[in-house]
Amino acid sequence: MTHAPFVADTMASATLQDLGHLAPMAIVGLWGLLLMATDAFAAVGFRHFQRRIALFGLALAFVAGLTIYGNADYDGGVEVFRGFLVVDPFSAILDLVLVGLCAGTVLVAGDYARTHRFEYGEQESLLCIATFGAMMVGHAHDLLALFLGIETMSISVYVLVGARWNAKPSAEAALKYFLMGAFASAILLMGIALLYGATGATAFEGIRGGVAEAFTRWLRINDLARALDQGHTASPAASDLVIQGVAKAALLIPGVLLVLGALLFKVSAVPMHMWTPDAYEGAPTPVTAFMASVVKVAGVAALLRLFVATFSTHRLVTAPYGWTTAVALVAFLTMTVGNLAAVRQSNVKRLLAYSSIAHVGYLLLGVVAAANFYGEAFASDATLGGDGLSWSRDAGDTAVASVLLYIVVYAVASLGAFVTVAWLSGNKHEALEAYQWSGLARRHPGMALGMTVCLLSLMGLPPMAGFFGKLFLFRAVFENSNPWLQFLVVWALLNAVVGAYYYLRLVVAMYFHTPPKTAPVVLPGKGAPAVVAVTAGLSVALGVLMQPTLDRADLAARAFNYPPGPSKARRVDGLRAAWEARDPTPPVAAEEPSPGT
Amino acid sequence: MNHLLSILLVLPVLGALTTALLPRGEDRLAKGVGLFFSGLAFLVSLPLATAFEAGRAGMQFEERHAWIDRFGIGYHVGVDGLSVWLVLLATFLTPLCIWGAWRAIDHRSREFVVSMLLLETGMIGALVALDLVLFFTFWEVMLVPMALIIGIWGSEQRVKAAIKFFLYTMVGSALMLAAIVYLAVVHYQVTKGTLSFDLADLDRVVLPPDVQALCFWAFVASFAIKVPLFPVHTWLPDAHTQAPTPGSVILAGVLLKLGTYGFIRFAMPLFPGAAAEAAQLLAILAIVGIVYGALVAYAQSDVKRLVAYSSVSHMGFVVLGIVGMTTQGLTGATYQSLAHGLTTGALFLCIGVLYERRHTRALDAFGGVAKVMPIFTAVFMIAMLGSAGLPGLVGFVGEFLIMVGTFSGSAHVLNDPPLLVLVAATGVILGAVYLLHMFQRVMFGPITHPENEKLRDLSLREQLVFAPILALIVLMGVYPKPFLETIDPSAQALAAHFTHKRCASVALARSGASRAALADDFAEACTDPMAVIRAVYGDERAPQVSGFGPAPRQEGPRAP
Amino acid sequence: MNAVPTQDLLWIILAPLCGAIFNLVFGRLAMRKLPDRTAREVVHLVAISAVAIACFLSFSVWWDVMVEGGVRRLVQTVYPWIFSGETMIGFDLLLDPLSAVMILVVTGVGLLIHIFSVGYMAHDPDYHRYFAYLNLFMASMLILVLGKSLLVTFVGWEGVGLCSYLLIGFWFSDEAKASAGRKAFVMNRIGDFGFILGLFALYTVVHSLDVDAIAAVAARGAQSPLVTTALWGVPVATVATLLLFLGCTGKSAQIPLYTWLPDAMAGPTPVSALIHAATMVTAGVYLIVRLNFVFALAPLTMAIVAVVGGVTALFAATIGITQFDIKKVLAYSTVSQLGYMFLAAGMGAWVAAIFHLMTHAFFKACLFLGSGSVIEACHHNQDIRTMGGLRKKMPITAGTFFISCLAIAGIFPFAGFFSKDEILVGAYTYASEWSPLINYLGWGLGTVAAACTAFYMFRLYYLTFEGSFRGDEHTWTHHVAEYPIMWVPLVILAFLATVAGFLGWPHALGEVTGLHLPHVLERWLEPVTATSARFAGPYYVGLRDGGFAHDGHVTVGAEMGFMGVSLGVAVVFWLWARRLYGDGFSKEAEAWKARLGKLYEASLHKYWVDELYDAVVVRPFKFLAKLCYRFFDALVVDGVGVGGTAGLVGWLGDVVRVFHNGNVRRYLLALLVGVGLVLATVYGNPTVSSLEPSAVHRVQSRPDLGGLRTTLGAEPYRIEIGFGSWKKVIDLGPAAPGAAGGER
Amino acid sequence: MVPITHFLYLAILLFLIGVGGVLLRRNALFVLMSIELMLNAANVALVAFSRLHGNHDGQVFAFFVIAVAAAEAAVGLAIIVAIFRSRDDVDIDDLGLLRD
Repeated sequence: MTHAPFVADTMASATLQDLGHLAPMAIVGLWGLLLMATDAFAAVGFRHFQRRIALFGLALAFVAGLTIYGNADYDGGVEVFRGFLVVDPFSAILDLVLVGLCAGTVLVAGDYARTHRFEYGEQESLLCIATFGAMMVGHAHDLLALFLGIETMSISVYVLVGARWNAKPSAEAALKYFLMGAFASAILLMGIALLYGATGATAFEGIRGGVAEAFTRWLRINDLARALDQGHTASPAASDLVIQGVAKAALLIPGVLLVLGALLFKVSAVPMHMWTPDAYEGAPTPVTAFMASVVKVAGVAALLRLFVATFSTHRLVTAPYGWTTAVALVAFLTMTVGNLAAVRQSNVKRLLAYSSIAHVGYLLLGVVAAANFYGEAFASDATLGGDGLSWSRDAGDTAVASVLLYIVVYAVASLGAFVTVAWLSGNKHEALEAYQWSGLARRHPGMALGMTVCLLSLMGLPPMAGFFGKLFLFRAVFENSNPWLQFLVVWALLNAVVGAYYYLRLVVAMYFHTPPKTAPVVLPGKGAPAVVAVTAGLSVALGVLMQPTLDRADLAARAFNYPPGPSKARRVDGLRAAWEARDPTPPVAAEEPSPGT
Repeated sequence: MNHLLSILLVLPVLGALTTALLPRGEDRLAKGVGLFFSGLAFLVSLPLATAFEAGRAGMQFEERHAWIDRFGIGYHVGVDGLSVWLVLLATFLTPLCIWGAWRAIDHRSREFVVSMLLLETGMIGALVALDLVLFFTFWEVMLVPMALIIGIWGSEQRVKAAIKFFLYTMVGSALMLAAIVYLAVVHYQVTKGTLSFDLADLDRVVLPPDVQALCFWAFVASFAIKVPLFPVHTWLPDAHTQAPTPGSVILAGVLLKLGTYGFIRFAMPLFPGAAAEAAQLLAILAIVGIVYGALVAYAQSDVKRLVAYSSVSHMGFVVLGIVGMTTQGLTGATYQSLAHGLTTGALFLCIGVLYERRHTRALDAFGGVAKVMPIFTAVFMIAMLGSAGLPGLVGFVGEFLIMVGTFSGSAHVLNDPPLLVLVAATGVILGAVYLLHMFQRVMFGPITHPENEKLRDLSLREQLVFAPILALIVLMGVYPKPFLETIDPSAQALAAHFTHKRCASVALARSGASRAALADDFAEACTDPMAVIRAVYGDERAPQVSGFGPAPRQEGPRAP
Repeated sequence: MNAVPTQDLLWIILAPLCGAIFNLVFGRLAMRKLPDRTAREVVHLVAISAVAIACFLSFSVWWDVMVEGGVRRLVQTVYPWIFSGETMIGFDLLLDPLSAVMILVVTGVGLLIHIFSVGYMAHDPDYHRYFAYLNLFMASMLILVLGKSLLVTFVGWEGVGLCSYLLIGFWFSDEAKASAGRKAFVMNRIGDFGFILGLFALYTVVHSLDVDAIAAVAARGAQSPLVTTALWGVPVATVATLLLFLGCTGKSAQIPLYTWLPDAMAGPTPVSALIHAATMVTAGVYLIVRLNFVFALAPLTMAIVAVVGGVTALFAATIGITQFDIKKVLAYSTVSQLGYMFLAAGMGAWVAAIFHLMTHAFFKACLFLGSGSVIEACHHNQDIRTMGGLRKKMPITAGTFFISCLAIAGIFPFAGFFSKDEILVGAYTYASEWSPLINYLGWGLGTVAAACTAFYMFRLYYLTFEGSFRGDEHTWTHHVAEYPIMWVPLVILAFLATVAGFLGWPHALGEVTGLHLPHVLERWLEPVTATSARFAGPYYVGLRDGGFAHDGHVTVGAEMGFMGVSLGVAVVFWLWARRLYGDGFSKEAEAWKARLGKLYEASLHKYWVDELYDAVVVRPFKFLAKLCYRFFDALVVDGVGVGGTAGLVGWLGDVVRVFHNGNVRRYLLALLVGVGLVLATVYGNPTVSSLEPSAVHRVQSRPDLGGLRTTLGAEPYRIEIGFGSWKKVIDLGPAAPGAAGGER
Repeated sequence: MVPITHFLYLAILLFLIGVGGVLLRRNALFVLMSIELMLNAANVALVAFSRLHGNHDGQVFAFFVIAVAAAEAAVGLAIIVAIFRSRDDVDIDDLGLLRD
């Protein structure tokens, strides 16, 4: 497969130019290495400089991200390194979010490590590298990029989880996480191999083409069989044909499903979620926060990039060959099991871990909806001669935007929550049992308030951002007029009530109960409070002032999925124009019955 | 003055922020600030009463801004006759509660005031919101402060009660949220791509019968729990009993009303077809609630619990008035809401007075109090009689309108309304039974407990807190004119709108279409809505006495 | 109507109301701040002058406007009270002959009783409260009477109920008294329940509760929608009147709701006189006469009213015979007399009912006040067994009491004679759906009751005033006495009880004596009863043709016959009572007691009705309440329903947690299972792996979670076979346009 | 020449052996090795497909995979060592500290 046309001629200039496009990611990666070096040369006493350096770099990356974020040139998406990565509003948003989340973690990690006596200089660098990997996933435009991003991230996180050498659970959690992660990535890799086998490409665009072809062939085989029944003389090469045709789809589908399984593991969906509570509990709490935010975002980004954007041809999202059935099923299991398991949890970290699982369940519904819409759009393109602005595509974009929004809002809130947990672990024994939180509101009203806001956002209570995230997500799913999905939405909302119960238990502990004799000691330093303040603030602000965020997410989504071929650029321009004109009514091409139904 | 409502929404929040910034432990100061801001809010809200154009059905003080117009969510507020008085009730009761709690709330006053003020914003917002997402937002905003008030300053079982209250309500609102989103999506599809959550827009949508029923019940789930309608009432006694006095007052005074208000504003007009079908069942539930609540109230040995169950009974009347969908019924329901807010609020304040002095709510702990607290006796008695619906006091007007409307006008949705009213009216007897029972146990008879010998009578502060409420209880019973003439037009308009839209929904159902449609499409089909409905239901279900439209006045012209 | 500023009507009500408010607000202040004597002065001066004003206004309006001015109807529109949609309830007042009679009686008697109270309550600490309530009652009663809309009447109706509650339980520290008040209120509420429903029933037809509007509708007689419209298969008129009558039984203490009235004697005696004898309890009669045109349209109700009235009259009278509490006797006699009024009303003898209402107001008030002063004199002792011979020390009281006894017993020429006689005659001669049966019944009951009345009244009189004092010496010497403030009203009332009868001079007596006095009351009330008088057929009200009618009057012979009978009966039983109790309890009395045995017991224990109600109504109610709360609410709804759900969720939570047992290999397995699940969603689908022909079409028909239409139909059927450079293309099936398209 | 299917069979065989090892072995080291086996199975498939499609993406991919596998192994061994330090075996069934 040849790569997309718009790359410069000479390698070198291309590289520099591309690095420019990738500035945020590049900076973060670079800083990862830099920190490694500084740590090697810095004396032990100067460890705390590591954090400042890291924060400086992240700030730099953030600014760079902002320039790209605001830059309209990227609205159509710019492919860099010969289509290996892409820079578009979607990745721009993710860059900012990931850098922000990473910074949030960095602010706390140092204090935590110092308090618990396992301070080590590589921490910041590892965090940066993991974030770099996550960002790469966000930019991924090629299976290889995706794989490398995921692995870079995962491997660094394995280390981070196990870094607390003076505590047994840490190592255990690391091993569990590592074994399962490695197992999953092996499965992922096998899936990738099959995909490559089916489509002969690793670049998404190429895969997409191959997918379509594979399916046309698949169908033709069935037709051939029918033809044979109808008494046509079978051609001598029929058997080869069978091999060739079947093989393509027969490789493609298991490939898709294996990759799906692996990614579902990464976002810790039931039943691949088992590692989550253990890893979250055993890991140093800031790392838990990192996992619950950055890693989750990366996983969802991968799902969106690969599945919603690429594997969303009509046949791949509809039964019997579609993967959406699986995701919907898993979503159901995930939200249910996640919530139920959290109900009886007294350990705050485990509780939040299960709650994070539950949230993934809601989120997967959005993924299904988006994919369905894109599949429909794809079909209407194919049948009605591809109008990029079809109703379904617009709906799909909205769905993607909603998913994006939801994961961001969730990541912010859960970062705040976990950081609060970390902050409460000022001495040997972390305050991980709910009862230890009793009367927090009296001792530290500010933090209690912040935590409460984050919890309410997770609970999905207006006017917190979490509510609007749910609202838009479920709106998108409802729009996808499918009774099963609509039932799942109602189910999800009822689940949210169960969720409310266990979040409420923390609020109750903080506000209703009187403080115990031995109050939890809190971390020194202003890092954690700052993070909680910011996350809480965002959890409110993102909700009440949703519109601008939404515009960006929308734009991201609109540049996100594309019909193959040159129509893309035209479409994006058209979309931008339409969006500037704020015309909410898309044409209703999808309303017309298509031939064949 | 068209920003009035917004100001009204912002003021308490400002107050909350100010209070939150106060230094810790400044109890009196915090309450003072809270009292100041809530009182200010009340003053600001007064123009609602004075500048409100009586005799106009539409929304007034309307205000509309884009908020999240990517999804057609707007900031759209306004009041009409059905909501304006409830808003005033909220702004009226809040300062009284804060003032009344001057001694009752002795710790963490700062948090208390913040909660109260946020709660006030939530209540007002839910009453004035005309955009469903906005409404839902405020609806949920009320939840947390109320739960805090119950859970922090309540009595023994407070935590359980708070959680119960919270979750109970959330279950309902979860379903309602689903219905709201669904409705918006359908609107989006029916209008070929107009995104909107605005009530006026969504109101144009007519859903096919089955879906309509689902959505209606989803809304009902939320509102019925809030009302509370039998059999989802069990959170109320706990919440009421455990909450501190101001909490109970606000809960009974305003929060419950939001349930019935939701019925009036959203559930009934949005899904008239389903509402008409469900009316019978709802009416029966309401009546069961009336009788059952009264019976259970009589069985209580805890004064507060008793009054709590009396709320179940009273709110049953309100629901009965609503589901009958007659002008009188709606007017009466709204009025009865106000009445219940005042009388039950007053009763809870009275119980608070006793609780402050004796720290018990057990009926047996009292007796003969009237001897030592004459002023209090008078206050308590007026509140009690108002609650019992004595003519000439506020409680009677609403009950009468509800029952007369249902009895004579609601045949178009109910079977044999007279029988329903007959059963409901037994509530009038039972009300007297349990209220007098309570009153006698507490007030009359010899003083059996020596502690009661020394009870202080109402202090000046308490008298000043009670005075306005009692004044209203009497005034609104004797001279309801100013209230009725603002409520009535809106009620009439709503009833008429209900019939028209119900006709549209009937027409849609008859056309056999499985997709939703716009009400406007049936405009010509529904020139005579009642005829269409009759054609479907047959004459015996059709109204013998239409509660709609301009009706002849038998007793001369109404005074201007 | 313009002859007088119509505010007067309103002021008739407002005056006592203001008095009440004054005493409620400032009375307590006065009692605390001022010296006791002055305080009481202030209080009762305000109260009495308030009533006096009302009384004066009533008389002036009545005289100037109605008698002099010849205006028969006065309407005052005060303000629209309750309105919504088509409903419009104006707070309007109506003064017509009927209400005129009522307000005169009410304010007149009320004034006297106020004055009496000054003496009776002289030493009560809650003086101000007492007078406040009394004024409040006057106001309510006047609202009841003057209300033009029935709903306004209802306001008064409940208002008087409230005041009665407050005054019965006036000495609330005594549990029993408080309970008596509660009982009265609740029983009245049961009645009011009927009342309000009756109003609704009327409303459905009339769309208004205004008396005139109802009259206008009813005037159409047999064609009136009141009759033609059915509610629950019965004409609305019947339903409505039955329900209203339920209200009347509550307010006017008729069977089955009469038991509260005897208990109501717990209140101060003047209250009993005013509320439970003269005014409030007669409201039921007033209501029926007020709505006579509706009742006339419901023959069934009429019959029921008559029978209930008659039965009550006798029933209560028989109880009265054996009571020893002076007030209880009077209470039962009140119930019995009210029974008479209902008997009359039920027979359609409206005038007779009102006539007896009026006369009864006089003599019964007199009796009660008399008993009041006796009780006061006897140191708040009410048991006639410990009285006797009081006449020597309280002659005026005794005299007035005696006169009233004559009146109530129906001895010529005292007021009671005329009114009661008119009732009995009416009972016999007036038409009814079930004539003559019902006439015999009514007349019989009435006559027997008259006998009993004479007996127990004189028994009471003789046991109290004649013979020798049976109480302790100390009381006799120090307490027994009478004071002007108390006997002045007695005298006035006694006088009225003597002469009031001449307002209803029967036609026949005119024939006999040649003294042709007009039947004033009948003429006066003519406009009120005119409507129903015009009804015919089954709704006809008036003399039936039993051969005793002669140009609209009962023939002299018949009339005289009835008079003779009733008078004779009365006199006989008077004398018998005198013989039995003329000087304390005689041997013969004891003998009779023994002879009657069980019957006596029954009467003494009021036929155990209270116990019956307690067993049949009260206990079951309490049990039901407990059941609802303890079992249904706490256990079923909250326990199973709510708690069950929560428990289920928790249990499922535990179940789920079982899987997270920390074993990595299990986790790995789970991961693999997950992947397997994902694969299964596709490969579990039978259509997938198989290549058999119609697979594609199954695919289409299968419900898919994607929920999107499939585009199979648009696919071209083309097979490409190619190895290296060699390529062969086979086209199968219809080549769709743009065959290159498909899913590209 | 060898048809593609043969390579596929081999890859799948290796993969399944790896899966079996992961599920059945209790020694962390063996589990790690099994995972490596699975990765290499994928590599085989990648390279084979690369040859089938006649482009080099697959082979490039394979190189990266080898590198990643190495990194993974390094980290994995480190973690296992850490475990070994805390308790003197690396039997993954003994990891019972973290559980519900």
